[in-house]
Amino acid sequence: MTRRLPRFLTPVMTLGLALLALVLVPGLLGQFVADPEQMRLMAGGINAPPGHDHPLGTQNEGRDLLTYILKGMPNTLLIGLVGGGSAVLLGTVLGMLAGYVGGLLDGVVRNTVDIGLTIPPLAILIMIAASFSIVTPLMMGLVIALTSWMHPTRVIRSQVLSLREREFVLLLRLSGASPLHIVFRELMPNLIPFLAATFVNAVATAILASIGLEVLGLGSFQTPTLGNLIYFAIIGNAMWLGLWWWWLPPIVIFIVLFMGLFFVSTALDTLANPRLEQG
Amino acid sequence: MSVDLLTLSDVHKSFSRGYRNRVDALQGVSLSVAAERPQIITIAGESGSGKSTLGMLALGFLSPDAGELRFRGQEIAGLRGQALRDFRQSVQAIFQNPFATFNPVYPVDHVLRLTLRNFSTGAEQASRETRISDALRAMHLDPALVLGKYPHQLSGGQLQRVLLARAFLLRPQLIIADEPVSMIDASLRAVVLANMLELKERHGISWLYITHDLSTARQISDTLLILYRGRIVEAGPMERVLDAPQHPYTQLLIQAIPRPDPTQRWQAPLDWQGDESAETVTAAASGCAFYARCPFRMDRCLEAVPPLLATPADTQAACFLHEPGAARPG
Amino acid sequence: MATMSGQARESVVVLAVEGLSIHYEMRAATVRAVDGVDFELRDNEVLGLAGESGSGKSTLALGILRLLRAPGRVVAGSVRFGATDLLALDESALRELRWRQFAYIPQGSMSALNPVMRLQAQFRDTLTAHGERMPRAAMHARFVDVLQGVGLDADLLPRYPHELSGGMRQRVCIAMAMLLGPRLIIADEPTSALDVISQRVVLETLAAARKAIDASMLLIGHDMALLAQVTDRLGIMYAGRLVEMGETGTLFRDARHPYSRRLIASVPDVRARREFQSEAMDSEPQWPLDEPLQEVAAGHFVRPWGGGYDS
Amino acid sequence: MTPRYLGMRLATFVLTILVASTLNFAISRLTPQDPIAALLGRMASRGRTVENGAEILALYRERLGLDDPLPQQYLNYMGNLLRGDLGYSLAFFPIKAEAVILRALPWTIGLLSVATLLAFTVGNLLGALAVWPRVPAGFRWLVYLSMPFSAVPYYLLALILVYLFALNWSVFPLGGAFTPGSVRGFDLATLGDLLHHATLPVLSVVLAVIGFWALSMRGIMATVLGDDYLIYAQARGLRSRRIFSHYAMRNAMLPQVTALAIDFGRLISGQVLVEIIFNYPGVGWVLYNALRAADFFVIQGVTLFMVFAVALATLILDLIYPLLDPRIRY
Repeated sequence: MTRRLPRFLTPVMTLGLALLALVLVPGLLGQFVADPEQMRLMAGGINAPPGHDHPLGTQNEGRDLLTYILKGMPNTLLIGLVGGGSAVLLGTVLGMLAGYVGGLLDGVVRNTVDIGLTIPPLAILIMIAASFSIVTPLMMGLVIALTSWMHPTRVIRSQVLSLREREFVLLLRLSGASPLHIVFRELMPNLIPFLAATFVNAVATAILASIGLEVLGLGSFQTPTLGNLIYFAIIGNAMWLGLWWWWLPPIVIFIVLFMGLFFVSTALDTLANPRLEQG
Repeated sequence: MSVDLLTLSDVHKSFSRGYRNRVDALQGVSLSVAAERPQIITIAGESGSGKSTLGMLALGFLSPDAGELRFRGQEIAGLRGQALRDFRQSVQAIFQNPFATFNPVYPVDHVLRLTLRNFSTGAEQASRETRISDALRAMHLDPALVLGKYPHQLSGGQLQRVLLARAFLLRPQLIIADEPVSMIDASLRAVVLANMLELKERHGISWLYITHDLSTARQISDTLLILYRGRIVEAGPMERVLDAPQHPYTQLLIQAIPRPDPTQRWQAPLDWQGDESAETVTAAASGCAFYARCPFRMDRCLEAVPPLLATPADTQAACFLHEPGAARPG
Repeated sequence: MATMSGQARESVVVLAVEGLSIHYEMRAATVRAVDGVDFELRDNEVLGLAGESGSGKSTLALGILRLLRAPGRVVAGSVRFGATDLLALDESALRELRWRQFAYIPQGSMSALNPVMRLQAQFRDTLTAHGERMPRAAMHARFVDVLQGVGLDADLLPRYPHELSGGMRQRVCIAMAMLLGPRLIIADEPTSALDVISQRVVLETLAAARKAIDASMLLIGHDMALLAQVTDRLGIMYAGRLVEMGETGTLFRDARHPYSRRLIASVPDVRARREFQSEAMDSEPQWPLDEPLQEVAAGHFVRPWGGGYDS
Repeated sequence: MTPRYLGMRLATFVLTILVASTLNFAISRLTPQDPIAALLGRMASRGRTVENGAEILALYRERLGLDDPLPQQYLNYMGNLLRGDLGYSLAFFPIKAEAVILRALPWTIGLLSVATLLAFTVGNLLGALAVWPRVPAGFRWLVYLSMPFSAVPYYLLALILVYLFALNWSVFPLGGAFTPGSVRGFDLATLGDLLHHATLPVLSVVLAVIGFWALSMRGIMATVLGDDYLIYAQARGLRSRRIFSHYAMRNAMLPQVTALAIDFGRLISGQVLVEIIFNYPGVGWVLYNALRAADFFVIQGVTLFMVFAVALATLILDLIYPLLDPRIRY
């Protein structure tokens, strides 16, 4: 008497979760063991290669890179969660209402989304970041959400549209169910794997956008983030000076993180749409 | 004079598809369901005849472009509050695809409980479980085999009967059934049809049975309406319409239906006038929609849409052949 | 469409299926879609296979044609076409036989034709795949010929599939099957998506076209009334097995297996009202399926189910 | 294609540009202080002084007419845009911003079109072959290996490529579009030099994007493989290669073309960042320098260029699409 659910922990999902854990565990807990003193100017030698005192070496101002990474990762992750989370939240509410209620609301939402999708978010983000100064990861996340809610809205709306045509929604209306009940109690549970996949993708998009801004030098430099680290490495000519310990670790972390998110979202997609399983 | 339960008068409905297409689903359909005497009214038509649109209009899920739909004399579009609840309680439905009529994330009884919760008074709530079990038993379903099951664990026939039980919980006066057996295997189809008949005979529930299948209509209906391209072309008591069809379209339709008997095989190919050239279709736009396929077509049929006329078989047919003085087909 | 059984008994076997089993092997479970099916199709005969959804009839057709998609797989049995074992052929030899020797009429005419290709190009592809080299005009004449054979106009050739009605598309598929004059036609529910009138027209077209080239036909369907109209012999499938097989007339008059009886009894007739039971059938009966088919009369085979034959 | 559809599509194009440029205007006016002052302040806080800061500020105020009422400012701004006048580059005064961008444009367009075409073609082919029956398993693994790259942003990939192929092994130059000081002409040597410099930037886009296309193509192809027209083509004895190209790929490409339009924004944004890493003299590099020098009008111009390029690409793909899919008739 169980629901027919495909197995949750598929190999792809396991791989994705394992890769995420590899980043998330040190990323979330490392900040508590890191010594803030090591972030100070001249905490170690200048451009010191990895060694006993500085496992990931130091940069051109003598700051310890491991400490910077441990302090920066929570900020990067926060940007992703806030950016992706708010975009999906906004997209879910707008997409569900537009899809279910239809009419004028749907027309406005659909057209706004269609136009918004053809405007590259980075173009708007650059203008925003060049005009205002973004100081906290929270702000960065919210600003990114402003430019990335269109995609979640669009995909959730189309899912609701296809569900709405199903006969079970007609039957619920005949059973006296209110629109709110139908949208949130009946349609929503059907969309959970789908929403989860959308959320994971939105987190990846938000982190991607934040690195884009930070690499352009438009990040908030008061707070350490991995994107800022790469920007400083580029500015500090780390590449040409052969200081691989400066730029390589954040990139490796990003690669592991993005692959983890990618595998998890692929696995969630399969869960939401079992037809993809073959092939 | 008593007020009819449901009346449609001269209902029109069209849909626009894309930039250019406009599909006229219904073009002036009238019918009424009497309140006092239970009956099964079959609306039969091919795909594209507008029969499903008619069902959606009658349930209040669509509103007509022109014409009126009334429930006990009140316009359906204007129903609010208690009047709307009364309408929902009195006019229920079952649908074509029983597998899509349940929310896959809940057990099948979820929607039965929901129906009771939304429609019954506090005093009735206590007996909810008993009422659900009774309704299932009335559909010859064992509650123990159904309750708590998810949709994919039951057969199409069982699911359709659970849906019948759900409608029956409300003791409606009319159930609108759009192709309720077309997706159910033949060997289980009879059970659903028998249930429908039983609900009429034992519990006084009327049916609007919407189907493309005249063979099943034969088994249960009292009245038969034939729909062709959005218009009723023939109407009357079921047996008379099927045994002595008066409209050329109905005649063709019945000839085309295979009989399940190898000794009753088709003798000659169907007399088929498939003149669907663009000129013919355009010419017939203001006249009879069946002109392009009709073996008896006359110039007159291009000029006006034939109204429903009385026939010798005591039915009505929308064909000029039944105008007083016209030469009738053999 | 007279019954051919008298002559057919003595004539050549075109297709012989023996012990064919097809399984869908999935991670969670193995579905035995077709399970040890045997039958023979004779020269110039129309054999019907009837069954409800899930009976394995369409899988059987795809298995014979070697068109199964993963995870479906033939796990046992043989399919002999004349003297050739179809299951043992390599891809290129199989490709040579296809269409020239046996053609297929699919269920969904809606989706069987390539939606982005004009009809004439799809006809042309079929000819050129079989090395038919001829001038364009001759090729065109051939297409016009087969189209007229199914009552369609040549002006359809430059059209795309979506510009045709369902009945027209299905007749295009029949014309396509006639292109190389095959010995065998396998038709899988060729009219199931059509309206009643188109259904009769298409079925009559198919029967006439088959007769014109003296091909044998395996006709798969769920509609007993349609099968009653056009088949010489009929097999009843249930849960991947044949439970009964015999001449169509015999089967409708004197079906033995309870499933066949129920299937035949449940078909409504537009001319007559039947009495039917609303009780029971809560849990569907399961019949034993492991004993081999027995011949209860000449050419009439029934799978024993544990009851008497004369119930 | 009806004139009406064409008109509506063009209107959407114009509307997109209008919305984006209005946003651009609005954002720069919403700041509590001048955007220029903010930028200059930020530069200063990072220890970089911008020469002639005061002069720039004055120029900016005059140029934008900051003392005019807001609607007037907006009209001026839109009027200037319409004439293609983006204002003066503050860093290369008195060169105009549009001249700075125009000079960089060919490099970006060249790089972007080569990379997109290459990635789109190879990626779709790989993805399709990954599920095509009778393709060697080794090949299939190649495709699976390419997929994780799609999760990695190109500019990060670019950094690794530079490190490996330019710094460590010196196979390719570190950056730029040509060897400094070389004489450029229409000859093979120049072409070789250009290709040599373009290889790594193109590769970093292609490697990342191939995986994306391969992955989505693999999903589409998996469903196409079970489609009736494929089974029917196989039943007719068509050669595998013909089925692959004219039946499977031809249909599976349709959603990919739509996806290309949607994905173009991502492509162009990634491209901008890749140029920075390779010191490639395209608009991305211009933008980077403009950001460092607080060259406001150039920044604004580059973002408008990005919007325009994406809107134009979408428009073109939308107009081409009905030619690819005969079922679409607008």
